[in-house]
Amino acid sequence: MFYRECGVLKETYAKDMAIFPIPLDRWGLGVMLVLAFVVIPFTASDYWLSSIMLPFYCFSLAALGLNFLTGYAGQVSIGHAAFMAVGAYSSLILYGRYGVPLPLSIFGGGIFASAAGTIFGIPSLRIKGFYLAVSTLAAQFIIEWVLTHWQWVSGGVFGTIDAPDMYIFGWIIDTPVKKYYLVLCVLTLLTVFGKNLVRGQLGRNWTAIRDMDVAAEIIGVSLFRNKLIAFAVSSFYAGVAGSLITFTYYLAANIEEFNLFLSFHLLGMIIIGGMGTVLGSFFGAGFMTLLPIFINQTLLTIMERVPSDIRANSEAIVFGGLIVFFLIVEPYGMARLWQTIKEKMRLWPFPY
Amino acid sequence: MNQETEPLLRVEEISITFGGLKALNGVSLEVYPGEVMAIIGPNGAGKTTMLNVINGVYTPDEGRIFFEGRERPLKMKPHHVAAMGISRTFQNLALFRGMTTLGNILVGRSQKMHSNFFSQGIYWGLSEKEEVEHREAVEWIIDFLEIENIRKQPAGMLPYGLQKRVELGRALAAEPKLLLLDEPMAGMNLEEKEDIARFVLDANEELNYTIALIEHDMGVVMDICDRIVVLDFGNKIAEGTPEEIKKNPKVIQAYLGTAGG
Amino acid sequence: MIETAKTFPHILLYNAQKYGHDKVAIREKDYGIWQSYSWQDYLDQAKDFALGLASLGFKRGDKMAIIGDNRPQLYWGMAAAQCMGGVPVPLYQDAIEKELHYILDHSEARFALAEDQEQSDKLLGLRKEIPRLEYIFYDDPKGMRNYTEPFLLAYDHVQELGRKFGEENPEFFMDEINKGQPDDLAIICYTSGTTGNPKGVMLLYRAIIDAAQGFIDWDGVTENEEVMAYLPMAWIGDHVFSYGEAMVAGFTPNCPEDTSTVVHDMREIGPTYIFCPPRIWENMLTQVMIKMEDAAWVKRKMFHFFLDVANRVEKLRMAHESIPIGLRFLYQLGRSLVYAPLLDNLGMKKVRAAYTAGEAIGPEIFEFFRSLGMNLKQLYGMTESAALISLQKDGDIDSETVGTPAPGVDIKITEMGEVTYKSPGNFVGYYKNPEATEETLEDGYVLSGDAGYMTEKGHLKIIDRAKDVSRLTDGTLFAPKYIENKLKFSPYIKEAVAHGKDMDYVSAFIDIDYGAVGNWAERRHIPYTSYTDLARKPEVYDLIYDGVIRVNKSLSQDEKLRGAQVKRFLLLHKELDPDDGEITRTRKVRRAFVAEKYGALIDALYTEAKDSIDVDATFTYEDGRTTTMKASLGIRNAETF
Amino acid sequence: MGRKLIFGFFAIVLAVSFVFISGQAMAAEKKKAGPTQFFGILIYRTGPFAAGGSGIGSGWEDFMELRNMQGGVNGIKYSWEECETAYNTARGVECYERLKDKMVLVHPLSTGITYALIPRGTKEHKVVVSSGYGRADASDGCVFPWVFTTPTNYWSQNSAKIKFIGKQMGGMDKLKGLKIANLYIDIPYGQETKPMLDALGKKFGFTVRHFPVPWPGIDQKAQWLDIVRRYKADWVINRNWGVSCTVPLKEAARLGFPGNRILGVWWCGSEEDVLPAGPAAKGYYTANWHGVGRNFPLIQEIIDKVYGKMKGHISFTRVGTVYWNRGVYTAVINEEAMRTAHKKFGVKVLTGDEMRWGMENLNITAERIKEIGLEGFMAPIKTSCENHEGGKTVLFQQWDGNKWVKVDEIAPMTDFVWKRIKASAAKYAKEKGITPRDCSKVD
Amino acid sequence: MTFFFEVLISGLLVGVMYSLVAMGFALIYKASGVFNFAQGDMSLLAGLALVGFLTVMPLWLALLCTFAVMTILAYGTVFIIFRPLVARPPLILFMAAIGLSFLIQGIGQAIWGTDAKGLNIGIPEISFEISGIYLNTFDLTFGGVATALVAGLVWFFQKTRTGRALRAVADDHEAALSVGIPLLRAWAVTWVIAGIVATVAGVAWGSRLGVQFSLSLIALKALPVLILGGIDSILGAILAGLLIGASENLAEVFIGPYVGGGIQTFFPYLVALIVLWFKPYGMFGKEIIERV
Repeated sequence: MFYRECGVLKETYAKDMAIFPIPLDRWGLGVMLVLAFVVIPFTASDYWLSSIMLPFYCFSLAALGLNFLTGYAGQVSIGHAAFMAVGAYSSLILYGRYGVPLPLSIFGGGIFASAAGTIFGIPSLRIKGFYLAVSTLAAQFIIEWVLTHWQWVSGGVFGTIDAPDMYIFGWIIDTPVKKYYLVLCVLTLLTVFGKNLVRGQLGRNWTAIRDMDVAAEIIGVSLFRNKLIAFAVSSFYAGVAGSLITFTYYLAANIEEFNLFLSFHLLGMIIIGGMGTVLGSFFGAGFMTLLPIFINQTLLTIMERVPSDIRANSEAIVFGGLIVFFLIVEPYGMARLWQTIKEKMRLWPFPY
Repeated sequence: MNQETEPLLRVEEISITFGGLKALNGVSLEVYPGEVMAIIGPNGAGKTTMLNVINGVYTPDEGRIFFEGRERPLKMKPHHVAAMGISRTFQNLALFRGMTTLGNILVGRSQKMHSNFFSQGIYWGLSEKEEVEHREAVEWIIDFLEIENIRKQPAGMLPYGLQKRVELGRALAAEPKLLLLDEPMAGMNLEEKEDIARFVLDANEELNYTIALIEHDMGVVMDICDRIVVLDFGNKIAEGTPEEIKKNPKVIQAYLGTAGG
Repeated sequence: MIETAKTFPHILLYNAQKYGHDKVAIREKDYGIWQSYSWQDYLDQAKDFALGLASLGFKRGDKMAIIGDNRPQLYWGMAAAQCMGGVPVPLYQDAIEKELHYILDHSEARFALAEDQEQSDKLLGLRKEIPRLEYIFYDDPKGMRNYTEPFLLAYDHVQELGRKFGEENPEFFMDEINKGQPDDLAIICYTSGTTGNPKGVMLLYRAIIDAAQGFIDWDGVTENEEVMAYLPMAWIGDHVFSYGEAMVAGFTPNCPEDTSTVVHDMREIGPTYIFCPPRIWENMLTQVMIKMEDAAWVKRKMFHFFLDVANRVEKLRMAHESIPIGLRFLYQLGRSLVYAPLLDNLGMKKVRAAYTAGEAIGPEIFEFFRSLGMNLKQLYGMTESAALISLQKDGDIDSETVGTPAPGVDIKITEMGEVTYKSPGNFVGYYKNPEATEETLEDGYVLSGDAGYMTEKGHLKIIDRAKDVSRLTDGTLFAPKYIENKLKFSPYIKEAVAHGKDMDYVSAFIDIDYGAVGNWAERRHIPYTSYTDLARKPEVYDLIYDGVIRVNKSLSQDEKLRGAQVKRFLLLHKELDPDDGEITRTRKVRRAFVAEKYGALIDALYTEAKDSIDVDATFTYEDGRTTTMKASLGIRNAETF
Repeated sequence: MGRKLIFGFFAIVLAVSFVFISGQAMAAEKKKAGPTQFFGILIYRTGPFAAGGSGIGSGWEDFMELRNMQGGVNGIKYSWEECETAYNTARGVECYERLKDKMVLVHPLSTGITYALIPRGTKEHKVVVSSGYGRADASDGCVFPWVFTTPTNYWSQNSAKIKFIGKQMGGMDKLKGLKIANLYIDIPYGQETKPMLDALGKKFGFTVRHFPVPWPGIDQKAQWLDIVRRYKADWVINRNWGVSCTVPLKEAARLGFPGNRILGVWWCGSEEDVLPAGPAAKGYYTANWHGVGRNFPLIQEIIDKVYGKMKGHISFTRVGTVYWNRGVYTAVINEEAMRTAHKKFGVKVLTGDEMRWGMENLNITAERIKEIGLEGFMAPIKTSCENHEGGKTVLFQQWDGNKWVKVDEIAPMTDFVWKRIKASAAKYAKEKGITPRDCSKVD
Repeated sequence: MTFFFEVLISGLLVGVMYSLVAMGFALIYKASGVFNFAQGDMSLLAGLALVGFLTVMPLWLALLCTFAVMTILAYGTVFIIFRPLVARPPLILFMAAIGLSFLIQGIGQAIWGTDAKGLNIGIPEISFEISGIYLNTFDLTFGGVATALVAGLVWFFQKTRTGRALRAVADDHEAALSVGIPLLRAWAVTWVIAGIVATVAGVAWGSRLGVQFSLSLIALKALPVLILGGIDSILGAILAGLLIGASENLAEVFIGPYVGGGIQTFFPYLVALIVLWFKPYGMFGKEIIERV
């Protein structure tokens, strides 16, 4: 309805292959960026910034990473939270213990996670489908075990590393707004990077492996290389996400935050959001972050005093119900739903 | 074709067994540069198995494989085989359903794209240049196969005949030295078959591709192929020009035999 | 107006000098993107080809046939021929061999430029019979590898020759161009007349340039316009518009990738200036209606509601009456909800001026597009006038007339009611056909063959072909085209042929629109196997009946034509087809031919007792074979008012 | 068609949700704390540890309900809001952020959330009370001015445990040569006391071996075989959480290990932990810091006034259980801090700083305890600028097959523990760049 | 050495309990291709229901009612959730099962509460010693029950008409449809059977752990068993259960002390990974041959 594509012509392949070939989408993106970079930080309350936007962004990043692996390359991982943990611990150690500059520490957290991910990706070369999915649980448990048992990592009796105050070139990042910008900048950079990856040859190779791995290999796609890169990239994103959320939100690296349920949640995010789409990761993360808050709040509005066990149980019910509902109505997630709506808008008033 | 020249591909005495069943029994064959060669035979004759052996999907129990005069190890990763310059289409549709036509064909150029992971992530600059270069090549194939209007449609939604055509495009995109086509015309109507036959011939004559194909439609095979190898129950029973094959009693027997059963 | 402009080659030089590489001269969608060529490219391309032609012995005055879909190369070929003082002869790309044979033979073309293998094949087939055709050039080399004929040359190859020739004769090109004079012959356009063989209309540079300038001035056309070049190059409309005006104004014609992608490509281009015959508008409307049929209930209702609003607004606007505030609000709402997206989808959002030309357009169709807010106007023109006779002014629109005479055009109505005109774009005669020239050209005035009159406001109103207008036995005026156009407004009716001359009442043959009716039938689960089968379904008859009734109601509003309502009709068992000679390539009904061919059917229409008739229908396949089949056609009586 | 309907329905739900959520957000912003002292209750009524969260939260709420019926604390009424954390840190932080504008004191009720709230509370001046959980070294008020572990922490608890074992064995000298198995859930919480036990072992000459139980601890056969059949432990310290508290009792019984040689952490000492074990739990000891049962005047009052009016927050059967009582204890500490602060700052709705002062200057004497109606329920508490622990004793209780019975009250080895607390806190201060305040200069 | 056997036997007995859960997975996967992540939650639901019913009725009736609940659950699941999802990719079905697991948790706990409940159905827990090895009647009883259950299942699938029909469905959905076996009904029956298995597992584990949320976590213990044995193999589930039960306990006791203990969680996965590296479809899983 709002799309005006008349007169949008591409005279070069570069323009035709742009991320947003439609002007309205570019405008939409611009609006979103303005919203994210200007409007939200200046209007949202600290509560919204620090306890909704921060986790939302961090989980978006983690979900994006998982989406590369599961949504694009088709390798299901239910141990992804562990890679977040690796990122969290290693970046805190780098920054707190060795005084590595903050940006490098965060990046380093990603690199360590990436290394771990690559190692745990090796089974994918032989194992497929649910067998692989369950095998990735090994990553979850082994990493959890290593992080709790390796005294050197946690550095103390509490098994937990506190996040030091964050300084970038002597500039302290302490307020929610500053943290928000830090996370947002990393998120933006990595999202662009990731989008470029998936729309390029790597993304195509991944999709090819997902859709039909035997054919892909015969066509000339190296399964070994591409699958491992998928694991590496995916866990890099998870690692950076873990590091960011620890620095800005948890304020302490504690292995219990990165447990199995988080892995499931991440998987749930990309399924509800939409597998194989960058946008879907954001939708999914937003949905999963907001849903419990929303359910709690709604029930509170409806009834003055709701025992919180009923709230919590209804949350589980609604959550489970929504997953099922989504799968039935739109198995490809909110991103596909959005795509459909967008397509309808583009064709408006025509039905097709 | 000139039989004196060095064959592009030579497989010698290939045997492979699956669970006690000999799928190929000492089969040898050659593909000469510039020819269209067909492997025919009744169902279960081992034709696709032969292609899979050439591709590296299966490792034969014994035999030797020479490509461009050099022997390659029997056990070889399929994508390394692809890197040698052998491309392929599949009997049952094997398109990447989640991608567009364009994407599918671009995957075919996988072996030709070299920009590394970082420049791909940064995109603008090197990687974009490469993408554009390959897009041009792919557009040429799209034009060649006359699939302009489905360029940006998801491959999984295309009608069967077009999917086959896209698959051919994907194989062509690799600019292979040897193109293997596994039943490119299976399940098509006459018109579609004619189209594909035309593309195969064009690819051979205009683009100078060497082609080995498996096909059931005898009419088409006789029309477009220079040479035919006939397999039956894992054995090679005949080889020669279409004329020779038509008259070969063994072939007639094999076909009549299966036709009856 | 460009002072130095004498011929198109001069203009081309001027444009290349003025814009160089800064402005796109022509675009073509190829390999998935819009390949753009600047004016300098345009010139270079034309130059190389022109010199190539010269090296092959192209002489001034030589004719070069051009055949194919709209391609920059073909336009360049046209320019190249003109540079060398030759005359391009564009041919309809879907013309069959018989027609081509005639034109090629008649035009004495020594050279021919074909788009691709398909067109080359046609020419090659004809060359055996027309040895005068020396060289055939082709643009797209695909599938041509096995053609070894020495006289068959690739476009690129000719350019190669040209570049070599140019190096050897550096001055040659400019010299040849400068030899060109405004009074030289620019082009010969063959009109597919409704009777007899095509006639070659000879147009001078002066005529086309003046006509183009006339259009440009009329609408304030600038160099920034985008137009779609997708109508046959042999049609004068395309020539004046995509070649003539594009050169003079310096704007950009755009060639679609393929005929199957025109709609899509049109949306991408978003033309600002459009010129096409009514059938295109009709098709578009039909497509809109069909698609909307499939829309969800709410959306469909909303769509029709707002269309109705737009229609009311447009009626008021045309009558120069003020629009009530409520309606104005609704119209604005409709604009954002329906009209703008609709136009955007059709690729018409950026249109500043659009023309319907070549034939009369149904007022409903015309008003539909205008009501959406598109500046659609009517134009009356002919090949003989380089399309320029009369056209509508912004703000002075009437769906029944074709506007006021263009500047410099003088229109006279003969006593017989026939429209004659004298236009700057007037032709100089039919090629090798002085008799016809004499018949048509009288004192510098061209006899249009159309019946019409000037309204009080000074608008020209065309009723019908002069020779077709007649009276019923009771003396009622019978203008078949007028009725047919009204019938064709129904999305389900593709063609109609009305009969009534010297008869008691009006009756009609109707061709259903296979796509639209087929779609309609599918949605109602009515099975059918073929056009013929579909056209015989009683349900389809009912559907068409409604359309006929609507026309009758509308005719009953008109004092003069009230008596000429359609009383009986039948649905033809086949589509009228240019291949069968029933209509022209520009889809004009060859009335006499039809009347003769389907005499039995007409008789049946006037035998009131009959409600069906058996026919032995013969028709021609694409490959030239013919077949005969038997069909029983129903005849319906329609209610009159 | 069905699909379209569902789509439509979905669109409507989505739209309504949006309206709701934005409305909520706005409403949440607008709701100003009335003239009441607000408490945000970070609760977990679901998940593996639901028993703990629901019990504590409800006990706390019941107490506040009672006070409100009586007219509040010096006339200031309570108000509160529950926020479900599901024992998940991210959600716990969200709860804190949501409620922090209204509250001045928070009980994170989870170690992970405690870690996340310590820096936040310190910065935003909210009192963080982690009673019997969280960082043990946070008892050092010099380094952690905003954190309180009142009444006691894990390290104190463990030193008391060793004393308890010694007492049971008939004297601290009997500890020598004793084999103690430390069975712990293999997460940071479980590992925290390992060095403390090792140090105590060195000091008193007993051996300690650590037996980690991987989360979630539903299967401990291997550990128990090892403990009983190979290591042949004399005592087992059960440092688990949730379901993994119960399993050891069954496993012990199965292998014939006596229940009264198992000593649990206070988070393994609730009815919910032992009931599923049935008779196997009989004789099992655990630590605690408050009394059990309903036999206290205050609790009777709650039963009469709150449950009598059907205003209770949990099923009546759980009133008087360990976790519920722990909730009452929590509430009492809060209230005493309020009363203390009221004395200094006047009766009013307290700010974070005032509340902190109240917490830091708690002095709940035995007389005061009696006054409250909790004689025998809790030990006296006195906090100070430096000592944010405040408690003097650890209670021990035993399961008699039907109910918990308080069996002992033992003072922890204060010096031994505080030496370590100081050292650990100093390390923390160094890492975080905190300059510990000088408590001698604080009034 | 006695100690080794003691650990081994105790490990095997635990393994039987793992098998019970893994069998439920295998049954459903084989029949419907659903990787039923909610298997653990089904056990939880069964446990919750049983405890709930036991407060008001005798054991036999409570058991019957529990089975009724499981049957309703099975039919509800198949006809509400999985009917619209027939022929969707396995990953989607897997996610639906995750959704189902949340649903069951929420509904079960909403009805019967979240607090831990003891479950005692009167199976004696008497420990005794045979040649230095401690055994327990409870463990043995469930070892026996599990064996009986397996035998019963084998009999059901081999001998009864319904069982054979189910096997037909499992082998080839389309073929089964073409001979007139209603797919969804067959699925539902399988889910009922899996529900019964889940109930047995729920009772076995619930008696040990108490009935509460953590009961659903037994699924985690079953997962390595499942992939080791082969997702679609009941026999595999049993053997792998024994193997994993024994090896993880032995590993914890004999390797654990050297590396810091607590390796029980991931050791089974390591075992499974190593085996899978050589047999990518588990010990008894159906190999999927990808044809090109």
